[in-house]
Amino acid sequence: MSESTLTAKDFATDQDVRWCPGCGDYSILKQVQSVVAELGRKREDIIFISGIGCSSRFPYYMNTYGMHSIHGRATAIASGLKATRPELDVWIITGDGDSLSIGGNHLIHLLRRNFNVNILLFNNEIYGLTKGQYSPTSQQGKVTKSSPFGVLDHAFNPSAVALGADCSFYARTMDRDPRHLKEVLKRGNEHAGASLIEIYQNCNVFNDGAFFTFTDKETKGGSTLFVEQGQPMTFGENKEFGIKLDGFKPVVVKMNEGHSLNDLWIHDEQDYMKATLLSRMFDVPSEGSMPRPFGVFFSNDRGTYEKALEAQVVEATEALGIGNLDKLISGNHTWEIV
Amino acid sequence: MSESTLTAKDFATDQDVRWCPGCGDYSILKQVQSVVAELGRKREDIIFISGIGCSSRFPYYMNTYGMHSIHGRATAIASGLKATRPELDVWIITGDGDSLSIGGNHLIHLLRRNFNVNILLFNNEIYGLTKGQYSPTSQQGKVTKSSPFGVLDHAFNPSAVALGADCSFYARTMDRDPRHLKEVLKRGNEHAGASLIEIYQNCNVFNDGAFFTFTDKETKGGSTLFVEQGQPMTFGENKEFGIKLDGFKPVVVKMNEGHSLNDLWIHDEQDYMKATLLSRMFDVPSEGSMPRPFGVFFSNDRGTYEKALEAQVVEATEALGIGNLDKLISGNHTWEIV
Amino acid sequence: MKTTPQETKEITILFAGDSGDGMQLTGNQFANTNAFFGNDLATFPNFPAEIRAPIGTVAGVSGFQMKFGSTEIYTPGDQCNVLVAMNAAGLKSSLHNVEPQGTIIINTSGFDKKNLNLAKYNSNPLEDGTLANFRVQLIDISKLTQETLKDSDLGRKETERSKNMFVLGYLYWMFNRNMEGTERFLKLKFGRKPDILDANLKVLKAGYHYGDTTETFTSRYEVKKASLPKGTYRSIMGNQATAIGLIAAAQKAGLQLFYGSYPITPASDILHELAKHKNFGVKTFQAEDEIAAVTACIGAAFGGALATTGSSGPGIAIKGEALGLAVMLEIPLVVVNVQRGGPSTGLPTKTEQSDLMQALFGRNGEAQTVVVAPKTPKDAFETAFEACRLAIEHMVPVMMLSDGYIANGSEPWAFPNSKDLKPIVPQIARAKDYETEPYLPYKRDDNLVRKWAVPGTPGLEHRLGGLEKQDITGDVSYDPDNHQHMVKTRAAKIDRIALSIPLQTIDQGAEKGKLLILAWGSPYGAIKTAVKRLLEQGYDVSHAHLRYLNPFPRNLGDVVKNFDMVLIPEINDGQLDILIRNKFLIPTIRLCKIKGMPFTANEIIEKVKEIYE
Amino acid sequence: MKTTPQETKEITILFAGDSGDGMQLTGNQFANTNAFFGNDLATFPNFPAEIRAPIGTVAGVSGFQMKFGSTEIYTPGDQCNVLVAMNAAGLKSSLHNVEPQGTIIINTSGFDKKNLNLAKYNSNPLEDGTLANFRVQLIDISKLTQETLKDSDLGRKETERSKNMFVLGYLYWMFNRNMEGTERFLKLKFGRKPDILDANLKVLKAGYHYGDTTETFTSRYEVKKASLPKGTYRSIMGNQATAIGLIAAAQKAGLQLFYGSYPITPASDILHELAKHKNFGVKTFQAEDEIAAVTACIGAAFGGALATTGSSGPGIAIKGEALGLAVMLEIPLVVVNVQRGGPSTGLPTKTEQSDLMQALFGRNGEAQTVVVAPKTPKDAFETAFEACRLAIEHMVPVMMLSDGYIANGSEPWAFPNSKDLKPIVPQIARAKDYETEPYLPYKRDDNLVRKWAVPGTPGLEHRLGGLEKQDITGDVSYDPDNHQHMVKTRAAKIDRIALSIPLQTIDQGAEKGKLLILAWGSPYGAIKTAVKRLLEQGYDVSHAHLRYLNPFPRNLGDVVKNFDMVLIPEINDGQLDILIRNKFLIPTIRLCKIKGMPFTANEIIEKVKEIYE
Ligand SMILES: Cc1ncc(C[n+]2csc(CCOP(=O)(O)OP(=O)(O)O)c2C)c(N)n1
Ligand SMILES: Cc1ncc(C[n+]2csc(CCOP(=O)(O)OP(=O)(O)O)c2C)c(N)n1
Ligand code: SF4
Ligand code: SF4
Ligand SMILES: [Mg+2]
Ligand SMILES: [Mg+2]
Repeated sequence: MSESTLTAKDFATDQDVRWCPGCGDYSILKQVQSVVAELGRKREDIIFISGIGCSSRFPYYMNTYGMHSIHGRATAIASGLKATRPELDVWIITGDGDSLSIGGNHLIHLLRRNFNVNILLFNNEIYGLTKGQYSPTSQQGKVTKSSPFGVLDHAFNPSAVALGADCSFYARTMDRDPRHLKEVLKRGNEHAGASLIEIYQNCNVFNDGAFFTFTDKETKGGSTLFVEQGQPMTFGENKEFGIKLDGFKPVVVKMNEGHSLNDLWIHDEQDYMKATLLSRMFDVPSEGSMPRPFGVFFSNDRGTYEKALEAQVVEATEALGIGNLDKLISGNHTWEIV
Repeated sequence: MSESTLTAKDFATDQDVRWCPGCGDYSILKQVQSVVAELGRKREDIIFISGIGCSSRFPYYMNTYGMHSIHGRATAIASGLKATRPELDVWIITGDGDSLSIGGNHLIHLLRRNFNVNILLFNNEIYGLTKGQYSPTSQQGKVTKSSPFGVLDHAFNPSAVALGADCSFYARTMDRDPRHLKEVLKRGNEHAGASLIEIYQNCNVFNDGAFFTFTDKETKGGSTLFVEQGQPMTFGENKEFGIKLDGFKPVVVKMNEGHSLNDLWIHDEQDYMKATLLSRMFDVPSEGSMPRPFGVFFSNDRGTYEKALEAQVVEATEALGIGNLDKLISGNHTWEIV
Repeated sequence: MKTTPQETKEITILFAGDSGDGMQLTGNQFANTNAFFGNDLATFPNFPAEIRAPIGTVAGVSGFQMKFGSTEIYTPGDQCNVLVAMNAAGLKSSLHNVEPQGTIIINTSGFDKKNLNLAKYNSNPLEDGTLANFRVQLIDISKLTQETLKDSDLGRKETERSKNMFVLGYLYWMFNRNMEGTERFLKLKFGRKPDILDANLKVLKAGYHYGDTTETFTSRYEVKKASLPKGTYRSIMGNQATAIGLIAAAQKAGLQLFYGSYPITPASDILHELAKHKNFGVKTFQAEDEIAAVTACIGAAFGGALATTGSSGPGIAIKGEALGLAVMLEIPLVVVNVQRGGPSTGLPTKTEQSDLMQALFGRNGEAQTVVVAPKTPKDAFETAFEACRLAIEHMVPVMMLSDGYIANGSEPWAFPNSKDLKPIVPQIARAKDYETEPYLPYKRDDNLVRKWAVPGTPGLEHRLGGLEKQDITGDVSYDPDNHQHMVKTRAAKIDRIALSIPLQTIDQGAEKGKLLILAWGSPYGAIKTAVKRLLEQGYDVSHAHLRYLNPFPRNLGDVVKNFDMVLIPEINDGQLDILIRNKFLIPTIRLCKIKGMPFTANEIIEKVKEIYE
Repeated sequence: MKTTPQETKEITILFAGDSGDGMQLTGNQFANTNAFFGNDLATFPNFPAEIRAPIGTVAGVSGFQMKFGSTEIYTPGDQCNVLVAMNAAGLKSSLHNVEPQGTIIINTSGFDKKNLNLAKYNSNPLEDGTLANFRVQLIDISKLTQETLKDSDLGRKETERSKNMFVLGYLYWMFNRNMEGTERFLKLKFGRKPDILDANLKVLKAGYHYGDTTETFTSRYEVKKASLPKGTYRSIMGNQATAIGLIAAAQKAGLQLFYGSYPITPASDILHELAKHKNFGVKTFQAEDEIAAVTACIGAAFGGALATTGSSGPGIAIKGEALGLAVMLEIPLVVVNVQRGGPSTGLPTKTEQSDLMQALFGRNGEAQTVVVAPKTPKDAFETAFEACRLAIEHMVPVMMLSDGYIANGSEPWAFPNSKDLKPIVPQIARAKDYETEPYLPYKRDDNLVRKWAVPGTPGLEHRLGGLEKQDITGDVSYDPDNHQHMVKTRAAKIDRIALSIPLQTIDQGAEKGKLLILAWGSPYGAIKTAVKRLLEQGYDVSHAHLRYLNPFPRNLGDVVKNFDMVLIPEINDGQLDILIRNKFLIPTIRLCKIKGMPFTANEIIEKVKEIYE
């Protein structure tokens, strides 16, 4: 089968998709299938690796190589795979519990090492598979099965965690905006390095509506900010608001009150500090709060681990010659018994 | 023994101190013994918990309660202790490997939860105890036992990791500046919340001189920046340099070239973005590079986990009444067999 | 009433429907009502692995089996007398389990073309003779429900949701039970949604009246009260009993209860239950992973709390290193493993007993812990309590091996009065006892137990750690002889527990004889039932059931040697078997079932008969 | 030469000094020179737990023991014939180990007041008669070294550092050995520091000449060449042999070698060694922890590499869950456990065999792996190679149990030619084999081995995972019967390996008889030596040594049943013992030493004699 003829359908498997009806995972699956079809990679060169969670069943539904592994370890598994098979296209599927609770350490280490993989973090602010306990991204105060009196933990801000770990690419998108989702997936895939893509995903069984403010028609305009490289920051149903920078502080302005696009904060994906500022626009939505940014916050080329490793192998081989097994076994110092 | 009479000596134990002669750990031990003596806490209310590593032998040398636990888990152990015994004064001793390699996840989770503990991170950019492998803070390219051709991993920036995990207090200091070390330890202890104190520590056996640029008399002035709340950023042997902010970019200026103190960046520990900027002043020291900042980068009061937990217990008790064991055992629905 | 109830001693009933059909709730209500009426019973919920498995498929079937009766009941039954099938998939997945001539109640609207397809039926089993050997009752439950509610304002989806109440009402009629309990339950549950409450009550009654007024069928049952021991009873599930047992132990010991855990099926409900009881001073801590959970416990235990953690196989696997630390520190720690099908993620919603060897050996070095196991849901209370007692009084980590079957099963429980629970005496070192002599952390009493000096106690400051310790002083020691001494001492400390725990008794059958069935954990009920029947049939068979797996009761050798043969049934590949063969050098007969399902009494009976052939 | 060398068959010599005294280097040089000369030998380094333990104390002593001889040598010896004590602590820690009338070479400057205090000597052992029963040679090595270098520009600290060369030179004289090897070594080591090189060479020679010219003593030894089998030899340490074995296996299998590891004593040297050989395409990955190390291996194995990981007990403990995944995935994976004293952090620099049960059972569920163990440093090469072969050809995880004693010990090795190594044939699925039939991931061959389809192979796309899989298709399956089938199949796959591995042989002694010593791992040398002597003394004793611990060789039952008694010596509390008793239902005799130290031959001999009494 020539790669150019592949369509989204070619990436579907014969397995029944077993998410709850209405789960946000369906939309993400659809977009991923459609994106990989457009990438022009051969099906056999694509691998999906996941941990455990509802989202982590994903690989079963992708007709590529795949592994549904153990909780929290997909990132580490992918690191080993990528170190040995740098030419493969490796996608990691993980949930907010899988990647930020039990798997937090492997995630930040993968990010700093900068393996060239795509990490899709399905953030539904809940543990779906285990039926509704709070996750590290659940809001403080939230009542869940394991927090009948409300969550005490201060939630992680995934974008801030990623930037703190020197990630080279971070973007945020959502299950309910397929166009944006697809666009961001493509951008992530293009990036040569670890791409962390946080996807707001609705768990309609255990945390229904966690992101409705950002996804519902009525509220979306005023509460979301879609950032684009080189573009001024505007939002609102009719782009009637803009964001200016007052020193280090972003300020919302009304565009019809004499503010021009030129005054606004222009998005620059290469700017770590500004990406940090975006990551900090993380209020719980309320009257007068900052909008929540979506899109590519940060993108920075800084060399991947697997390339450096390959280069070291080449270097070592040049310096020492191709390894000779008999020489290795005999060592430098032998003697004869005759 | 009344607490007011305690001196540093009262905190020494009868155990032989078993670090290599010349190790930076000695100086830290000395300052810690002296600081705890000044805190006015009772000896029995102080606990030192460590993981595994050279630095982690620390508790044996503190005449308080203590635990030398397993690799990477001191933070989690302290969390359980603090959750149940909020009134105790808990100190965590950890190395760069212990806290950022195997223990990375527990560290960031402790930081976000904000238990009121003091974390002393002995950063020597090496694995001391296991005799000289690279650590997550070792510089790229460094030749160590496990990287004969140079380290491939991009190093963690501990301050950035901490800020990304929403730590509420971060400070950097060094073994060779006892006065500053002591000052910072005190500040960390005063902070009600998780205080992460990164201490540059010389491992004179496996990584001698890693921080000499910052600690040696000759180079220290020009390569270090000691930040102080409300003070302008100046450095140099005679404070002949200052740092201005050009937008988001710090710029070094010479004070005698017409720049006044008023133009300089004034340090504000409460400002997360500026703390991030400090954390990013992380060049490998070279001609014309930014100085490395020391002191308290960030300090923010945001309520501790253990207090919230206590409050929840009180609330629950008020709402439900003090738990009655027989009622619990019988449940709400019983019947008689007669 | 057109039919004469047929008196029956025991009924096994299975509710099978879609995950969304409310089978668990229906089953639980029916169980509670029967329990309240005075039957003995046992239940067995059987979930699909998915949160919401695909509607209408066999994979999506949620089952709830129970047995109740006027006799003592030990298992949720083998073959069913009554099956309630809400849809085609429910029938398909359960039919093989129904006794010949058994009653099958069918919701006909769950057998339309779509449902038949989803269940992969080629022809309609209601029509093709599949059910010829059963007493079938076809009821269009969905339609009857809709009609009952035709005046209501609720939407179709909501009315449809109450159809399980129709079934329940109908069963109450069929078994002549009172609906009050369920009515009370509904009022509590839907108190704030009067229209939904109203609908449910109406449908419940409609179901009852449907039985009363239609003339289409004839089988009605009468299951009399069981002659259970006198007392006050409640219904209890295994995980709930475990949670309450932990709280009870903390209260009796006068300690703060700390439960550090990371959610995992089928252990999470312990966390959920404990989290509700903050008013007992219980502190639950949902950690970032299982390693953090158990090490947080080590911190809490060092601080003087009753520290407990719970998980299932995969989570227990990564706790191993920390358990070794707890062994070294000699601190109290209780670890509950609610076992599930393994290896790896395995069968997360299915039951298994395959972590016994992991409990004993899943750590580096010679690192023994105490291991105990409950045998039934209610026994989980006593076992959890006992686990805490041993941990606290002997300063050791204790592993409790529950399993999915116990965790989710329920039974009536003649619960104890708190004052009758054993006292628990923590080995706390007080400052006043050390005014003249120093506190030596590893100084031991006759049971080889060291004293627990808790931070905050002046003068008792000390340092513990994972490096080998010198006995008595607790200092780090690399001394070769001390190491051997300490390995032996830690083992001996556990062995001495055998001196104080009860002797092993025979549950049923003679003390000596031909065949002993020796087992542990959840197979209890099936074996109990089987042995009862076998004894009635004149077989020479006895049953001993182990609560203590390490150390073994000190008379266990005598017990097994009183029999010519020992049969060991386990829901694993023979793990207790290894221990018994190693310890007593006797040949054993294995009966291993590794299907994610509990034993049935028949499987045990067959095996025994086969042995006697 | 004023003294006549005394001919001796075997010499055991122990170097004991401060961690900074260079004892390991001295010992290794002496060993290499003797090996090169033609002796057989075995070495045993014994480090302190600290990086630099406090100078001058017993805790800070670094020891290096070796035995060399003109006979075959299997252990580094029990009692020492010669002790080199560089300071008082060195003497104190080792004196009990010296044979009566043994030679003790003493650096007198290490016995000043400060040193005596640090070593906790109340009076000076050189003067108080402590050494009356030994042949003592007092040399002020420090002073002689300083004098040798009095014209050098080096500072006192640096000259002091070369004093170990004085000892070495002196020993070369004493044993009449050629210094060339060491001279060559020094040139390589200090090539870039000519003044230090010069100093070392000078001091080395000074030591030699000191022996030659002084007249103060009389004992000089002649140890002739051993009549070792013909061949080319090298000296090899266990960890090095392991590393080379892994590389050799990868080369023979035509696979990329991936080693994912997290440093831990005493396993780290495998990582260090492998990291040097990137020119073999070896990729080493220092992971953030052991879980990442082993799961990275799982990724690499899925990708088609020979994935290997190494650690020690505590690190292995947290790999358990991931090993369960590897069992489920049925992929090749080699895990080396270089065991050390446990439990918990235990005795990190000391040896132990206490992780056997963890290797077999340290995971949730029924999750068998293959377990093999080397018996000596050089045997680690063959065992590592065999571990890889089994993993690759049988698609299973394999655990190799080395230990600290093997890891750091060394011996001469008549190394093989690479072409004589067994071939290794990976079970790779090729696209062309699946043009007409689909690739079914869990379809098996006669050995029950599935095929390995590697990403990048068109048409063979498939998904694996930790949930129970349906046999043949590899789809997720909750089917009860399939689960039992799969548990049994995974176990049977391992059992079938017994069909192709060698039968168990008797190492020494008769095939039938009274007493069999059955053992595994590093006690080999001590048992070998002991049995040799016992046979010479006419005892009826045989020795069988297991490389394969799971599965056992298929004739093991016959082997053990040929003896009236079975003695199992282990550096643990009796773990192989459990397996043997369980498997064969025979009583056994345990000999457990849990002191962080290897067995001595005498300990074995004494136990056998005791049995025969
Ligand atoms: C070692 C281990 N611990 C716990 C679990 C149980 N578990 C499975 S998935 C999960 C969390 C799922 O949450 P998330 O990662 O957010 O995924 P979601 O289901 O929400 O997509 C947990 C706790 C497990 N499988 N393994
Ligand atoms: C589970 C486990 N893995 C590995 C080790 C080995 N180990 C002990 S300390 C250490 C790293 C020490 O480095 P660091 O934390 O930086 O402390 P330092 O010695 O430099 O003070 C390692 C890898 C261990 N003890 N336990
Ligand atoms: S539980 Fe939530 S996340 Fe999981 S499948 Fe259902 S809706 Fe989706
Ligand atoms: S190895 Fe380094 S860190 Fe460890 S004690 Fe020695 S000098 Fe200090
Ligand atoms: Mg989630
Ligand atoms: Mg370090």
